[in-house]
Amino acid sequence: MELVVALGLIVLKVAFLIAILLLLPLPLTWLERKIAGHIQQRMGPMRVGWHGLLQPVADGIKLLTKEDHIPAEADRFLFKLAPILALTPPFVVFVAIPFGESISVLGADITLHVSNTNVALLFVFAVIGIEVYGVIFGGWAANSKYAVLGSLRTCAQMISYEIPMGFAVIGVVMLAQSMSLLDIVRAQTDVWNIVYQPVGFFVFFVAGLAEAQRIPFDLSEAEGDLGAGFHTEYSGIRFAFFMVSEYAIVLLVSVLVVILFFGGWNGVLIPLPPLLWFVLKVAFFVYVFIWFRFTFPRYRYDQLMAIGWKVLLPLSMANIIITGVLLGAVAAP
Amino acid sequence: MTAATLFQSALASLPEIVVITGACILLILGQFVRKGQEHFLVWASVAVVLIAALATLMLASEVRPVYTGMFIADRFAVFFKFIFYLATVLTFLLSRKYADIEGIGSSEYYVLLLFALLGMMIMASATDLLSIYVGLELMVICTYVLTGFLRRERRSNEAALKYVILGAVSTGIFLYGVSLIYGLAGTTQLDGMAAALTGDPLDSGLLLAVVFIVAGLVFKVGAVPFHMWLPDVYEGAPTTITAFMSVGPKAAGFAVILRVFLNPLVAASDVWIILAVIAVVTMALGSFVALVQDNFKRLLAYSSIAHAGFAIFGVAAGGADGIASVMLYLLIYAFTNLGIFAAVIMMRNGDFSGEVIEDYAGFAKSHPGLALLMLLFLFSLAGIPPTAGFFAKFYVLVALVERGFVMLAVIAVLLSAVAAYFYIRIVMVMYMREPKRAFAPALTPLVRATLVVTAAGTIGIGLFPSWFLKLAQDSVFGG
Amino acid sequence: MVPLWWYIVLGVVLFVIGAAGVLLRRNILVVLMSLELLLNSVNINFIAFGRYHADFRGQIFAIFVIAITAAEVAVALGILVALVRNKSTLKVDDVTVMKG
Amino acid sequence: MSDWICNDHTDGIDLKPEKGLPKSRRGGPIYRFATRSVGNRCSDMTAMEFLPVLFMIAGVVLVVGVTLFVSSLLRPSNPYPAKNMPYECGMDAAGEAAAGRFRVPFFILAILLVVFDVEAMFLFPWAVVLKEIGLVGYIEMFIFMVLLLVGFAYAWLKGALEWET
Amino acid sequence: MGIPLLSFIIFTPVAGAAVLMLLRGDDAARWTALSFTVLDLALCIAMLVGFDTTTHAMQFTEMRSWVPALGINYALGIDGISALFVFLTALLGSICVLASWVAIDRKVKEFMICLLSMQALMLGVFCALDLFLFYVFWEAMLIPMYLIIGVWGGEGRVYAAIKFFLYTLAGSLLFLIGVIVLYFYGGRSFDILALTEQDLPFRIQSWLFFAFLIAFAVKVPMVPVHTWLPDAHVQAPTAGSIILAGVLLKMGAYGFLRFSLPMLPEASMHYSTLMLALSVLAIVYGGLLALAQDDLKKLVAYSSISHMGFVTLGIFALNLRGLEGGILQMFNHGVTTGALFLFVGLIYERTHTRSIADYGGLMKVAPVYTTFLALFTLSSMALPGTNSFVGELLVLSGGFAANLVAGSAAVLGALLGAAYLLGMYGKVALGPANVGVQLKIRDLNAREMAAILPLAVFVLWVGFYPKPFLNIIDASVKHLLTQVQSKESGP
Repeated sequence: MELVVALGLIVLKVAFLIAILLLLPLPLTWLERKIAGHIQQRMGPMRVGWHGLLQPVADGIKLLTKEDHIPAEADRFLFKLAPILALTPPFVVFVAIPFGESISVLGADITLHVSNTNVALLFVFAVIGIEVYGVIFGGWAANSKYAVLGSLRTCAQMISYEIPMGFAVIGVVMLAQSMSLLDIVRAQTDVWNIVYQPVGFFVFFVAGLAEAQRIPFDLSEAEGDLGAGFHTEYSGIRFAFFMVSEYAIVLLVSVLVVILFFGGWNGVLIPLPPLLWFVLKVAFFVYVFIWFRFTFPRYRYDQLMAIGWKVLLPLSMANIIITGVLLGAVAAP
Repeated sequence: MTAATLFQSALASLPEIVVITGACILLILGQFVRKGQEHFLVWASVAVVLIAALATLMLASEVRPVYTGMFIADRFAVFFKFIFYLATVLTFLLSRKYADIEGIGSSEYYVLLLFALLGMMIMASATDLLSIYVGLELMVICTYVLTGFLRRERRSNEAALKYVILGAVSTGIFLYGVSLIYGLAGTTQLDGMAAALTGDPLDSGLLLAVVFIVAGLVFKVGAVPFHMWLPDVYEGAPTTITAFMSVGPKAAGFAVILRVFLNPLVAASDVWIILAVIAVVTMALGSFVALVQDNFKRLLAYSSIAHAGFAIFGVAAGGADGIASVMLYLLIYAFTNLGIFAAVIMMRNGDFSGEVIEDYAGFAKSHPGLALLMLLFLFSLAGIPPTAGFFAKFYVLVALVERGFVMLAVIAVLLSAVAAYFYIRIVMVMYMREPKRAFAPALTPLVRATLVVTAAGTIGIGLFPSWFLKLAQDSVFGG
Repeated sequence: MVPLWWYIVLGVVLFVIGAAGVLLRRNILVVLMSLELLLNSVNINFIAFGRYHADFRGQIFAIFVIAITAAEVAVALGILVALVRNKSTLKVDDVTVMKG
Repeated sequence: MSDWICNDHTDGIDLKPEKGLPKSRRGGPIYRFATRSVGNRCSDMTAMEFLPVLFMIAGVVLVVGVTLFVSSLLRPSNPYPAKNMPYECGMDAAGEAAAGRFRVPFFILAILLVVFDVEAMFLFPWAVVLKEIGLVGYIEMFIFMVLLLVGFAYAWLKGALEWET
Repeated sequence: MGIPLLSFIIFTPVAGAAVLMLLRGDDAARWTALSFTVLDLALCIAMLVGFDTTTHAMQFTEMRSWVPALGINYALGIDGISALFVFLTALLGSICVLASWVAIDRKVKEFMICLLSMQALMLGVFCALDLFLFYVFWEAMLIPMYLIIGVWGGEGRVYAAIKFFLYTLAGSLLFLIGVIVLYFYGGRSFDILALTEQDLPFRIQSWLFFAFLIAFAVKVPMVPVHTWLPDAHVQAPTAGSIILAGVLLKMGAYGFLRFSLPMLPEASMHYSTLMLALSVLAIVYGGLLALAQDDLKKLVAYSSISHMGFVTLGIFALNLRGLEGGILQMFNHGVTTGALFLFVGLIYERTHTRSIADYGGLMKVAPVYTTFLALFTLSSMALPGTNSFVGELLVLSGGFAANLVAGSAAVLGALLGAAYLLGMYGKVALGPANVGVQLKIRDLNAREMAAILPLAVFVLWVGFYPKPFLNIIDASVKHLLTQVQSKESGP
């Protein structure tokens, strides 16, 4: 009986997560366009619904009903597989992410995380790594020169920034002495990691931008010179999957930044409910993502690679060494 | 592990530290070396090895098990390390001119050799399957790259790819055996294994594990049934690397085989039967197939298979004399084989490859001195006194007969008589044919020095084997 | 809980598949993938045995195997690239140096 | 300390055999393993932790399937050769898209990734237990990082990180 | 221990070879080689003068530790048997240099180096008192001999050289195993004298006997394993043939004397009948083959097989007369057959043909040559008054004593010998002259005479007054015989 309840709870949580992640792009696209509009001194979408509020819904319907076009020379199986492969990892990652300790619903304590493994951080990186396959298959299968080039570049970019990203969190692990995200947040009850790990945060955030292929690192889909990168040939609902996946990654990076460096659901000064703190912080970073998009120019590709390898990587390694020294200094009597 | 033990460990592995530091420094410095200054790299590499040798000598006096039982600095390791130093230094000396001729301008060549040396040193000192594995891989990965170093040559690429794939398979097989041993014994330390595996010798799981480990290790020394890579790789690789591989990595493989099998496992299983069978088949195959080779490098490849077979006879014999015989065999083989390869390398000049045996027709007429040296090396390989090769074989036979394996000894000598044929065939070509064309061997002072050293070793150990024998006997582990 | 026996069988199956792939496939990339399978079967063994013995050596060994295999495969790919460039084609199937 | 290793080995760093080794518990032939199950003394990774992953994958696939199905009911399907050509600014596509598109820098990048990612793998467990292993552990990893940096510097000097466009 | 005379004897040729390496010019090489071989011969004569014929003990012994870990010593010493062969080797060494004076016209220096090192190694074999040392000398001989046949030989030289090498190597490697087994049974010692004192179980003795037999039989050569010899002899240059016939073949027989008999007495006794049978087979078979030859050198080569059959027959008769006859016959064969090869070589230098049919009536153009040829042919036939008569007589009487059938068969062999030798001589020296060949023929010159005369002297000396030679070996042979027979009443 207990088992059935536990399983049911898991199913519920998973369903809830899927729902959120699928629906979140709707407000996010609207927000993005609105914010873009206001930053650029215009109104953004205004036609569909009040202040264009229904614009994302209209977009969704359009994508749903658009012709599903597959190029003649394409590898049809991989072409169809790629969007699913791109969509799944960001969703799966959320299984391991805690949103808070627990809340009380109808008298029962329900933990705000689906699964708390002690290797959550490794899990996150492992699953996010699979994202590359969606990209590379998508570009390759279309058999279009722009798509291939775009996918190669995207792939190169993603794996390049994965390394500094991974190195950047090691400082956090050293502080928390755990790879469990829950433990990491708990370790920040008093002082947020950002205090000890500013460099780590910087590296992680920049790498996160690149991982999500957001401006200033959105070379892969640089409309100007590559069509639209690896998903040039996609249309309709399959294209939508890629878009959803991108937003999920934006969200994921924001969540990770909050958990790893900004104390998760630990609040300061204002005693808000932990979950709210968490949502607010995440919202802030999502906003930063959007804000950056319309503020920074795009980097050149060689600059992009140079930043990843020649700046972020050495920085993150130095960060590890320095953190070690600091830890030793603190631990020493 | 405390700071004190860490310091002890660092001290015991001083030679390794020297080599790795030197290699790293050269790796970076190499990027700043201008064209035409490569001789700096040669001398720097040689200096690194010499310093390491000095450090090794300093440590030779006592046995130090360090790194929580994964590493040991004992005389056995020292002996093998000196074989490796010898092979590496001579390879450096041979490489200078050869690299120019083949257009190998990069410093990585020397650095990779140093790293391969490091891998071999770790293998010689390793007392845990993990450290053995790490050393082994460090060595083979470097040799993979070195094999394919002639990037523009199809043959070199193919050889390297073949080597990599087969090598990785053999590593997999080895590791599978290791994992089974780990499952059975609960440890990967050789001593711990010996303690844990004192049960019945016919445990099917243990036997399986041993078979797998044997298979993996046997690959590295190029014995049947895992010899297929060897001729192609020897032929395709740059000749200097072939020379290096035929001596260094092979000796390192034997160091591991001796450590693994003569320490814990021989007591626990009838592994010598497997080894004896391998030895016989290996030697037979090497000897017979070499008979029909026309390419000198391929012939030497099969010859090295045959020699590996002979050395495995020594392993099969076991016991202190068996171990010492294998060690001495490898030392002598190092001198002789490097000598003959020096001759082959020297022949590579201009458009002349010197790889076909017929290329040597009438060599004795135009270069009697060099031909005499080659004659010396070839007869040493064939095991004819008074060269060192004879004493090497003799001592292995003594070890075999001592353990009562007279039949194996008879097989060994009969097969080595077969093997003698293809060595004297080369002598025949050199001495009894008319020259077809003029020779212009690339006889630089460095190559000369190599020839002198190897010839001195070949004839010196042959005439006065006593000191070296004593050295080998004293270096048997524990000693 | 999963019995150890299952892990061993899984390891054996992976090992056999890997070995078969190496020996039978002609495409070198597939061969390299089979190699990975082969080595991963070893990892499974190590970790399972480590669990069984309540000893972390198995995990350590597995990490080393992963790391070193990565280097090995990197080298293999590098050599493959050199070979492909000499042939100036990407069709790896043409590069049949392996006889099987 | 986190139990990424085993719970009953909190002194997980010490490699000395007398601590790490199970005493006198010889394994015996493999078939005897069958009677024992893995993880009976280590209680961390349970099915409950990874089951959700399966559920999540199933959920995503389900949603995708449903969406595709719905979409297929709604969308038109009107392909013709010109439409099915790859997008190429109006030019006719010639040959395999992948042909000749392979450049060595991508490959070098892949190798670098493999190397560094794998090194990160060593860093994670080390970071977890750093406080316990103290200075010696730190020094050891420092040496490891220095070696890594040498490799990195080499790659840099060699120009592997230069991306000419 | 005084002057290490034996070391001097062994290393004089080595020194000569070393000097040669530094020299340039063919004539210089010839003279240097000659002077060193003559010096060596002088040393050997000095050794014989100082030799004590009354004792069987080893004389002029030297002993240095070489590889102490394995009990290997550099031990030299000679008894009567080896003294005779040391002298024979040194004698033939000088003659070889003379014989190759003009016959070798290319790479003279190298040839002389090979010749000198060959001589040193052969001397070493006869002097060694340590099994390991013996083996080193024994096996190392392959290298210079291989080169001598292979580089300076006739058209089929390569094949002949390789065949020679492999036969000998295969045989001697089994011998090596035997040596190692003996080492362990003899309490980890390679000391030949100590090993002769060992009492080995019969089973081991038999195994070792056959291991040794293969090695020695190849060298002798005995019949089933003789096939390398005609090729090697025919293809080798004259000096090579002389060395092969004069010394190398003796080593097999010397091995029987030095190892098989004293160390494995029971096995030797037990298998003596087999050995006698093999010997007789060699005598008859070799004779028959010689009869069928039309090539001069081949004829002499097959006659060698036949003659060496007499030697082994004498040895395995295992009685005093047989042994002494066998040993004397070894010496005789060295002198006579060496001389015959020299004669073939001399005529070949002039005419470049060896076919018997090409010659005829040489008596008229080269009287001195034919006269000496007659002497050596008669010696080879064992006519009374020549050296072989004494030896063969002793062997036959020993053979009859040991085994009647073997003795009778050996007589038949001797008759065969008369047949082919006389036939050969008749065709070459007498009869109608062959004009084409005759034009090229000169008679012997002074150098050639210098090479032949010493041999002729020994033919007659032993033939008429064999006592000094028998004296030298007497004590040693008797001792050997006691060693063998002491075991007779054993198990």
